[in-house]
Amino acid sequence: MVDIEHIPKELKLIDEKGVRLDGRRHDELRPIRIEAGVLRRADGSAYVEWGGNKVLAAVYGPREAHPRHLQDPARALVQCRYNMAPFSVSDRKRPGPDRRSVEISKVISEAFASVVFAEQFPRTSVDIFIEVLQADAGTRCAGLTAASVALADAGVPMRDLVTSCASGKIGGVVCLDLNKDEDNFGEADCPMAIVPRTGELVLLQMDGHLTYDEFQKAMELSIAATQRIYEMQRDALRRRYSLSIDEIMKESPAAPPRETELPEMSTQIVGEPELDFDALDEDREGGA
Amino acid sequence: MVDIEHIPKELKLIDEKGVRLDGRRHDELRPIRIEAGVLRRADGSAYVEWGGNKVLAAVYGPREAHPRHLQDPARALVQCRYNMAPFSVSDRKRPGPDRRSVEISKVISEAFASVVFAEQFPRTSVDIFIEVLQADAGTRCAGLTAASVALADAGVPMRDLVTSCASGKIGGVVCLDLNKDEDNFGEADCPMAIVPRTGELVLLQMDGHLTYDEFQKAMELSIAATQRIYEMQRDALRRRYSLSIDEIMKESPAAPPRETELPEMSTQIVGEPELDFDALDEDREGGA
Amino acid sequence: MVDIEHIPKELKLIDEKGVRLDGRRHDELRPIRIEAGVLRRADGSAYVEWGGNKVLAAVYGPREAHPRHLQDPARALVQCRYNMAPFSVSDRKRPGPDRRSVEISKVISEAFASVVFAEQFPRTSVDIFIEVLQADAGTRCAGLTAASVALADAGVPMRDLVTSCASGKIGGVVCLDLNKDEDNFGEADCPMAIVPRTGELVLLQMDGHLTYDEFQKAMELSIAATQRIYEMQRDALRRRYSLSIDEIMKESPAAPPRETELPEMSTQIVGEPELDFDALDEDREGGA
Amino acid sequence: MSDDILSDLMRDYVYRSAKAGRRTDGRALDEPRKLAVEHGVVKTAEGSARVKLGNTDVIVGIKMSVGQPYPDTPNTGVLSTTVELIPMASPTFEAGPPRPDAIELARVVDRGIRESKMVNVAKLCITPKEKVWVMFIDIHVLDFDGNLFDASSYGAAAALATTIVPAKAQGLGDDFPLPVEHWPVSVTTAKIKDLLVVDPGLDEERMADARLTVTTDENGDIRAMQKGLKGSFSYDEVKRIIETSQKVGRALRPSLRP
Amino acid sequence: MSDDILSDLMRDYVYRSAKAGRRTDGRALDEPRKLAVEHGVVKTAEGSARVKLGNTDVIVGIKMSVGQPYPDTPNTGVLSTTVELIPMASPTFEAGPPRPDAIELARVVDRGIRESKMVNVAKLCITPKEKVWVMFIDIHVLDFDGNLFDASSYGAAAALATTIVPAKAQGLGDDFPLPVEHWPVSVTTAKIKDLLVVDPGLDEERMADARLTVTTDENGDIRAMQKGLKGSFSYDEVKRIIETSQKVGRALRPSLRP
Amino acid sequence: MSDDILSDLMRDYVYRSAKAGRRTDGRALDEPRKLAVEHGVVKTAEGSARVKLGNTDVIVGIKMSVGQPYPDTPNTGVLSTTVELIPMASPTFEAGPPRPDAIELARVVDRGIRESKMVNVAKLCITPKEKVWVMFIDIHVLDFDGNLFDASSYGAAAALATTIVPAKAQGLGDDFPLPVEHWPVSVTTAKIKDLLVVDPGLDEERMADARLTVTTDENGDIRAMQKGLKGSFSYDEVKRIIETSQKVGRALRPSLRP
Repeated sequence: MVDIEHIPKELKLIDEKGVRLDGRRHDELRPIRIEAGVLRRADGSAYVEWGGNKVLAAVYGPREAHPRHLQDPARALVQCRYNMAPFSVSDRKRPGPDRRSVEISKVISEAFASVVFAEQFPRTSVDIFIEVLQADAGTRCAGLTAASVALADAGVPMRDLVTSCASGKIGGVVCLDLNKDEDNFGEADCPMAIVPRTGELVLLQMDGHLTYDEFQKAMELSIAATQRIYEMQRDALRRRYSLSIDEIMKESPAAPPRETELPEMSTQIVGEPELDFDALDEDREGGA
Repeated sequence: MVDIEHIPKELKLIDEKGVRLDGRRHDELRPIRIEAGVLRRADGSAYVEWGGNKVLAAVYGPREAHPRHLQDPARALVQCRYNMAPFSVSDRKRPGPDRRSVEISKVISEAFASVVFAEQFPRTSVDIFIEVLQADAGTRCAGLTAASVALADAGVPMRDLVTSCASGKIGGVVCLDLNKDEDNFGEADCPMAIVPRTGELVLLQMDGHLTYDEFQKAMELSIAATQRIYEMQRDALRRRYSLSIDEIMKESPAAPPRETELPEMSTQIVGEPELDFDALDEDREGGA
Repeated sequence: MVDIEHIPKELKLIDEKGVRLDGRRHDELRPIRIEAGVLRRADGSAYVEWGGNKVLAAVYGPREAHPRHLQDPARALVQCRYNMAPFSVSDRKRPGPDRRSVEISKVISEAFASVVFAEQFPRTSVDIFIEVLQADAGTRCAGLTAASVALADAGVPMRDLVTSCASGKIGGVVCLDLNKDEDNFGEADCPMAIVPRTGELVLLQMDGHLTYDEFQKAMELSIAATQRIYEMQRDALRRRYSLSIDEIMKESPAAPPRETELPEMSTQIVGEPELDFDALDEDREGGA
Repeated sequence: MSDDILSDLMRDYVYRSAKAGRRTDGRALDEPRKLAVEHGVVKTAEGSARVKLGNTDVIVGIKMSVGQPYPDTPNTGVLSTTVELIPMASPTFEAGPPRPDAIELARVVDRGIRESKMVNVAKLCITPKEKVWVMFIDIHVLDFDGNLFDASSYGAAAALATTIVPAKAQGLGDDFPLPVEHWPVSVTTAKIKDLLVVDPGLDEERMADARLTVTTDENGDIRAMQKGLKGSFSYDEVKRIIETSQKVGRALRPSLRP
Repeated sequence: MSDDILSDLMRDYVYRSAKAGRRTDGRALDEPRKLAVEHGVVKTAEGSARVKLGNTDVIVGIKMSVGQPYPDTPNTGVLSTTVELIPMASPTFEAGPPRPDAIELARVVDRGIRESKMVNVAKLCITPKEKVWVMFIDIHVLDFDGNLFDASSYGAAAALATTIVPAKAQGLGDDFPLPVEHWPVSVTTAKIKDLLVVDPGLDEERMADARLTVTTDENGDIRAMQKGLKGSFSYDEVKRIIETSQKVGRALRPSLRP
Repeated sequence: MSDDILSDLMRDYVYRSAKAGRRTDGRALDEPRKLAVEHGVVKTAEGSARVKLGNTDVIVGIKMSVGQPYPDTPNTGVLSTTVELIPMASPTFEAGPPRPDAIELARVVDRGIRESKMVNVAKLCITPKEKVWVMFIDIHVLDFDGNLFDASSYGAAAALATTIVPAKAQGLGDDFPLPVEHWPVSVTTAKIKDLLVVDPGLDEERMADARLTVTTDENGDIRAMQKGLKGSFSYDEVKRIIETSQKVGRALRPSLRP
């Protein structure tokens, strides 16, 4: 077990030249890869690698909501279940929801509620499932970003994609997209999610210590980054679309009607965590 | 952690003059204070301080019982939930029902079942919530006494109030209304609840060791005491009624239609426990 | 706590003459006793002693299945609940289902599904309850054998009884009907259940190490034994039937209409376990 | 325990029989059903008994293990009582976590044993503050025909009386019998309108207005009481019930010993 | 928390009042309700407070016990926050395990205390890696009239500020006050259509589109934020809310100290 | 796992294809689907693998931690297998505690590994009676297209084969690979009326009468068997299934090694 209390004193998260431990500058994202349509049974799906995070999202619906007493006669329910695989963190996480994942599921559900045209599908539910397979700080942003693509892949009508990113503070410097070391030893983390076309903030959380000025710097870094991520989301959907056409042409009629290969997972990870801590201690950190 | 096995030898719960550790005589009640109508959202409510006990009761209903399959087509359900706040006992109690509180909820529900005119409200439930905020032995009696006033405050039709008190045996002497030390180190405790106008016993429990004669002495002490407590219950309801009139006269029409001040809790407690034990060890003691 | 890792070296489960620790030969069953109709409230019941196992089975139904959403409009549900009493094993078992008993309940339910004429009773359930009062390896076989008699006692229409037995391997020899020591220190166990008239296998499990030839020997031992057990099941039902006639003649009209004596439990047990292990460690052994 | 409905005809029959002084099964009002106790029926338990009170059939097993004492009683053994109302025993019992009925039952049986000081728990201390014997009383109801309070109490008492503490297997000296020092007997009376009937059968229990369980010891002293159900008792009725409980308790006590 | 329905008439009334600059209870848009804090109300707790924010009534108790530190923070005390939305407080609260609403609330309160470093947890270490003080913050909502985020935070802060660590009873030296070093104040703003209202009452909360809780410290720095509900905020709105939160926080801070 | 309904038309098509010797996806009756194994896909796990058996997609992670041995096996490591049928993988899977389907699956996979002595658990003892290595096998089903028994077993075996025991971080010497000594392979056959089909796809599985999983080792010996579903097998069918399982197992075994 690593003793985090004694590490920060030695550890310099960002040097005098503004270079972070994984080589990034303060306004640099970790490598991000997005694939749409990676699962067969789900109505829509997406896979995101984001630094050391590996996250899958699947969407079912709109489908009849049950139990029935939960149905809303005026609109679809948008329900997200965020879940971490037991092996996705350094110390095995017990299966099943903990308090942290219940909260994250709630804020992600709320982030999508105003974007999906829920009125078109009364009494139904749109069910979003996010599975974190490997965690490296920022899993809620990666999960939201993946879920957004999965919703589009499922053909769920939306006003726009939702795009998510975090910024924080390390070594006194406001930086974009903290990795796990930075989140553990840094001074603040502030994840947000935005509707890129309108600039509406649909998710916003912060913990740590930021002056009002620092907060504004963090937000500006995040807003700028979401524009880039938004482009990657749309790319993934474009690739998926054209790929499907190709596939349909190549294959025999009996074949499955959609591309189902889970992309090879990269095994080279930029900024991979050397240090990793208990995600079970759920109320202590929101950074995974 | 105090070792109760070694204390009783030193501790004399009642002296040769018949004076108890907190200065009471054998037939003396602890100080009791009752207030009606202390909460805003509930249909009826009451607050009771009884020695070191601080107990709130709230009543909702008659209201539609649900889940529906529990509805009784012939009568209202009378359902009590007795709950101890985690901080109400010396060693923190885990939130949620334990076996002790399930049993107490059941016997209190049964105590009110024959008093409420349940036939007038088929398919409904009358829900009684008792919250113990600070415990000092006798919480079920205090809770019952409070719940009775809350039912009246809610306007639930009843044959009479229910009034509750306990007697027990300490140092070989039958005494009224044991406090926590007396309950822990005494020889018997016998809580009861009565319909004062008819003398019907609607709750009766005993544990410890009483001869038949001692039991009869204990019952006679309790029965006499319930007459005094009954008067305090009615006083509280009378005060509440007149107070409301005053309030209504004073206030602007936009104001909330009922008195909602939770009375200041007294911080001076007669007979406050010096020693306090695990309420979690639920089957060992019924005295809280 | 006995250390099983060090025992097998000393322990010879079967000697050169082919005699097992409890005196049995390789193809010998433990003593089995079966009684039908031993409980009053259940629609059908049976009691089985099998070596050191004492098992009760009761059947209710066909009766309305609930909750309703589980009803099958085309057939009866056949549902078994296998349960071990906390005191039935050496180290107390916590009450309630564990993973092992959930699995056994499932495979026993499936074993009866094709034998009961379920189509005759749509929307109902046939509920089988198996209680292990004392365990000595082979409880699922004993339970199945008892449940089969209880179903017949309840008058549930079936194609045939189901009969169950296990074989295994100890000291390199394929043997019938392992007891607890043999199961713990042996090399394999293979329980099965059969429809005797047709030879259909409705339950089959194996763990350990058997060559294909050994497996065939084990199956042949089990199949032969089930013929004998089938006869005992039918005997029990015949006794129950004639007994009831006798009883009805003897008794006054006000008396209970069925024989309800739980047979005296034998206290002499052949092959009683000297060594006994944790049944809570549920995934390690399926032998109880 | 009372989900099923009794027909009005049956209720009337039960009441009128009792009113005439002879209950439907022929008993007098203050007469318990036949009690049959079989000791030592389960070899895997350190103590056990099967009790039939009329057709109510209960099996009780005692398991002893070594555990920690409670911090406030560092020198005494620990008692834990569980009742399982398994669905085998009645169509009204359901699988799942114990309902309030079963919890009340377990707690009343537990208090009857604990408060009567039946077992001398001071003799179950191994190392003060560290290790004591823990007694698990598991009550398994097999067939339900009314009055589980008494049947369970009798089963628990009879099982405790046969219990051998397995000290040797723990390297703690010789095995020894559990130090049973008192013989509490619980007697339950049901009130049906104006009548008081001892040891109610299932039909009587289902139509009873109130129930009072009184546990008395070999001196006739009261060790535990529990009133149940939605009706009430007058103080006079309570006194009559106690007197009957003392008398019936005296009669039944010898059956519980092995 | 939002199961009950608000009539269209009421929604209209609430909105038009706020639009006119004077809410239904007479407050300005950036004006919190009257805050009444009573410290030390529960003797069985090591610290306690009762807070009334308007008619929302919350009681908070602090229990201190000795436990193990987390392996990665071997020198610091442990904090555990629980909210019980007991059915006494509202017809929309149900008994049972905490629902997502209560979990979010507990975690936001917890983060507000934890991330602001309100309590100096380094001073709660007894033996590194082995024993530290554990603070249990139990928030008991008695009467629900909206904005539990702030009422609960205020209650927790006020209760912590009265807490005496019971070292003596554990043989760990003299009792001492919990080392409270910062005074975070959370301020919640609700968005109703185009309006931002501070400290929403129940009706306002039930019709709000979005909610933002901002916790600031005595320097006006931000220590925690949480956006909730299904609507959204513009970045400009967020900035305005932070500025208001700083101002309101400054005004309320003195009330929390004992 | 079988909540959704297959149309009669589809059932007929599936059966007639198989009867004609060529299943709907073109396979022969005794031919498993394409097996793709990717080792070491999760960096946070001590071992991991992703397995696709046709379109059934499973990811398995192994976590190693230090814990206590069972009292009766003081010198051997501990194995714990969990399956999560997460609702991502199929519209018929629901969140919540594992249902009997998932429990049976986990126990069958567990027995296949345990009883085959695949991992030499004697080499996972650290201090007899006190400390041993605990292996957690977590099986996460991502996409469900039938035959989870085999896909999960293959995933578990492949993940175990890549596992490095993190001894160094615990101060217990150098890291070392998990001592994998045997290569059990489970092969599941479904019975559809009179036909036996190996490695049933989803549609086949949904209409199967019975299922038999046979785990064989590198010598063709039987290490575990599990019959499932409501139908039955003749003894002859069982023998044919074992023979096929030996043959298919031999063919698939090399794919599982890293």
